[in-house]
Amino acid sequence: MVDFGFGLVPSSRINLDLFDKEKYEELAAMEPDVRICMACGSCTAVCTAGKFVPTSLREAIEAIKNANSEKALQMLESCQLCGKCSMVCPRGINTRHLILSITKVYSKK
Amino acid sequence: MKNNILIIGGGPAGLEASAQLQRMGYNVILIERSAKLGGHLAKWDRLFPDRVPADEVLGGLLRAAEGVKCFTDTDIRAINRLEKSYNVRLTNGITVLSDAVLVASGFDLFNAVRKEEYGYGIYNQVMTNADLEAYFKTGNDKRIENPKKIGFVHCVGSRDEKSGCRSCSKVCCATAVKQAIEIKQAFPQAEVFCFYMDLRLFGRHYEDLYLEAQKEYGVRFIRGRVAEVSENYDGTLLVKAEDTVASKPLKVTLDLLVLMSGMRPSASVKELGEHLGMMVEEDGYFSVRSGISAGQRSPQPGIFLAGAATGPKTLPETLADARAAAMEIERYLTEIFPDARNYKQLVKERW
Amino acid sequence: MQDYRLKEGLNACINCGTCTAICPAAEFYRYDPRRIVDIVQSKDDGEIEKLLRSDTIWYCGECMSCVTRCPRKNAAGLIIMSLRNLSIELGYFIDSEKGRQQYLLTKDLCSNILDYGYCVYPRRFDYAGHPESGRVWEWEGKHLDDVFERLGGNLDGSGPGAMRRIPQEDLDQLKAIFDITGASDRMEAVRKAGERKAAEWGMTKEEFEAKIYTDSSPKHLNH
Amino acid sequence: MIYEGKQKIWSEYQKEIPDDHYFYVRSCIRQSFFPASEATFLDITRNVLGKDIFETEHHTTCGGIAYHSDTIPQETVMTIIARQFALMAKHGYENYVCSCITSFGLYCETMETWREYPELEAKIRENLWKSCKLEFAKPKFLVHASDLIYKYRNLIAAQAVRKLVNVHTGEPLKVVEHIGCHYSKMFPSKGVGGAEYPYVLVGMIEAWGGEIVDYPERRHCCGFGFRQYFIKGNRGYSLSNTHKKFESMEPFKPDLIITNCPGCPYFLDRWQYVIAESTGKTYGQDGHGIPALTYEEVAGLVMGYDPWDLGLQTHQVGVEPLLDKMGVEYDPAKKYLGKDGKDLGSPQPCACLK
Repeated sequence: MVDFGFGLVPSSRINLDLFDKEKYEELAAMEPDVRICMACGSCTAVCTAGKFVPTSLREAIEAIKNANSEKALQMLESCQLCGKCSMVCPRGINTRHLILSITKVYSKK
Repeated sequence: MKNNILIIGGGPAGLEASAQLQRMGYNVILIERSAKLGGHLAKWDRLFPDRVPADEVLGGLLRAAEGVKCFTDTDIRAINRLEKSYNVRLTNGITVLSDAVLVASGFDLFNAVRKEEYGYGIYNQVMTNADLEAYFKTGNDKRIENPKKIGFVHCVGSRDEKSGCRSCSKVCCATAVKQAIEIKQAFPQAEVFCFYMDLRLFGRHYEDLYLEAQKEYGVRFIRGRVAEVSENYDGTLLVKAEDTVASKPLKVTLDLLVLMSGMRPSASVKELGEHLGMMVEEDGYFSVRSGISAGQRSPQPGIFLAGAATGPKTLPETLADARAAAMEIERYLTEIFPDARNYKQLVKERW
Repeated sequence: MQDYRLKEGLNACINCGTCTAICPAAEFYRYDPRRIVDIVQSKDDGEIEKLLRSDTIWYCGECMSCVTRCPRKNAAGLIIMSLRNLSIELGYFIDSEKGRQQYLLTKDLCSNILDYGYCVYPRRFDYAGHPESGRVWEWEGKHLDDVFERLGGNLDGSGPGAMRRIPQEDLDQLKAIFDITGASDRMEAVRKAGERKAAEWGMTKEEFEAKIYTDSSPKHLNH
Repeated sequence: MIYEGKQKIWSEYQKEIPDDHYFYVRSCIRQSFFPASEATFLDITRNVLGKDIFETEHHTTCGGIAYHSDTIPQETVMTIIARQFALMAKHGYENYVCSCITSFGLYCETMETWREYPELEAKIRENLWKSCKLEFAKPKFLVHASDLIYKYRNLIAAQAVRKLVNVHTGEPLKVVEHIGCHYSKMFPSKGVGGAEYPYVLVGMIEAWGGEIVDYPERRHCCGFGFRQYFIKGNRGYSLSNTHKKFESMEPFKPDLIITNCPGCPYFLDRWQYVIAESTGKTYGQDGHGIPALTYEEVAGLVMGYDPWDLGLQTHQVGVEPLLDKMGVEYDPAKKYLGKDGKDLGSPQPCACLK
């Protein structure tokens, strides 16, 4: 194979065809509230960990729906479960519980 | 004396106003350019937010308007202003001497073909909100056979200067959410996506509809305008947008794409405007006398406006507008119109 | 910014993402035209300066696909062009890996125009620098005069025809146009900025050129 | 796919293309890589169809590639364009035809910007006078060379010796069209058929007996991207965009790609070579690529020109499978010969691409 000094570049396009419906339904069975996030960002705005390390429940939920669970886990890695997000969520989501469930469901291979 | 009132347009606004004015004892003549009364309502299956059957609502409107003189397949040939009244010649040969005229000419749905990049009329699996309502009504559309993945595109012919439609059509967001729920009810296994820029769910119970769509039906809402649609080898659709929340380009393969065609001024507006000597604004809708304070009065004394003739409205708004117009007409015909001597003066002061 | 491309290109953006959705660069680079337009219309000078010094504005391929689709008739592509213009005028381009490439682009393309009257000139399009031009171009490169003669071209010939030698009087007029419209000054400024950078890195001109021709940090990629 | 739907849109984008008397300007890239295509354009229009297509050796590049690589200011490129217009006027022409899509887009952009900002046009007049002592007149009609071949497509069909048909199966050839981005994406009304479903190449293929296949990434850029190709470090962008198109068209099994842009046939050809040599993937039948030809090359084939006179040997992707399907007679031994049979050797064989 010839080396031209450059090559194909991976695509960053979100491909919703890769969305893992089974796993998501498994999560939604435990956490129906995952469905009602409006992506308003209140959780991220008040996130304690987020001030130091990229951490965002909003982005985590987004990432799951965009077939990128690795990113979802990354976004929750540094969460301290302090619960400030649950105080500000306009849809009253039990965010701490949701965070734990996301980690549980998507950590197992 | 029993004044003649001509109402132009047999949709919800025209029907509601006819009923009200007839109840007040006026002699109402209703003309409708198409063969059937009811306007778009007659073509719709169910209505947001609570999904009542459109037929029920229309049935009520028709019953209330019983006794009103109706001419369908009828348009205006000519209007001339007498001292106070209007002498109106209809295309069916009849001439009406009318003391007040109500314009309830309604709206047209945006012609989705003009949004070329979405391929309506080119790609088999692309349809409009109206097509989907027709499917819900009749249960048959060759585009729909057990779709697994369905998309809804908000703002088609709305908030789009490229297709000459700057303004919001008001009803599409709620319609999309309603239809998303209904298609999910029809095909529970399907994945449903709504592509929106803003969810303009301003009305009472609309937000509940949104919550229900998320919670009970797992509809996925993606904040990004669909940029391009194309057809795959197997006939499915390739749809591209940006997930602006994730700030990344996105693609998804769909079996069916539903375009939320927005509200456009009725094609009849231009001709009517010339007949009646009434201005349309830049957006193509009739302008009202003096903004919000006289929402149903046109610049021409004795000519009134109701419903989508003055811009996109929901059905409840249209009906309320029609009732308000009836009140305005009543006031005009009782306070201003009869006083032959001071008519011009009164119009100047109170119109 | 007094730039007609900006006047043409920017009406209030509604952040709908239509441009990014079909942008060839947004798929392969860490790039989102929507956000750039948003920053420009925010008029936040700090953010705009960051842009002008960044790699970000150099990812666009100027295909103008965004122009077709924008519901507000914006042209992200034209906005990018005016940002690049500004970045070059202010000398910021030299701070980023992608921006720096202007040094080579300006040198090669402008000298092609001034020396030959063409943007591309086959004798200067070498297989070594362009391995992708294929075995067939490797062959053509060795026999350019014969190949052009065979194919009805007129390489470096007089009179009309493909790749003819353009008369000196016309090249002189191109030079005069370059001088009057600021292209010559820009060439000079870009050359100087590049040479300063080379000196700063303690590199010869050749080393510097080789480096910016091939440099490609993985950080540009978006995944 | 609903054909009538496309026809409706095509009927809305019909621009006026004068029949004759054009001032012709060449394309830098096409002169360098496809000189035979421009020669064929002139031979068909002048000698076969008897049209008046005038060329002066004094015209130059429009500067478009330098402009879109952000190396020269907008005023510079506009003044160079004004100079070209001055040459046109000097020779008494009002119809302007350019061989390059980048130029075509730039001419449209320039005239559009002048229309909106007359003070800029005045400034450019002043620039041109100061620099060249020339005055210019804007063309009445501005067309791309592919617009003209589109206009003449039926005259060409009438003189054709063969169709775009597989002589062995009798089936029409499956053709994929690729339109240069700057042809109509900026100004849809300036292109035959508009921006979303351009008709300029489709019309030719239909007139010459081929079958157009639409595919999802048809509208996507070839990936040239100016600076994204010229600088080696950026070529991954260019390559990846072409790769995206080929992955998308592969299931449709096209026999041929027709293009109207200078760079696209080069990139759609060479990137197939790079993909094959660096990953082993090929998109044509059994190890071959899909030939990406210019519209003049395709016109030349149906009109019975010798493939080697058309310069098909300068494509890296072998055209022989296509020629065989079309029943074009050719002499393999003559493929790489120079004028009067001069021996020029031949290119090294590729490791993977046939």
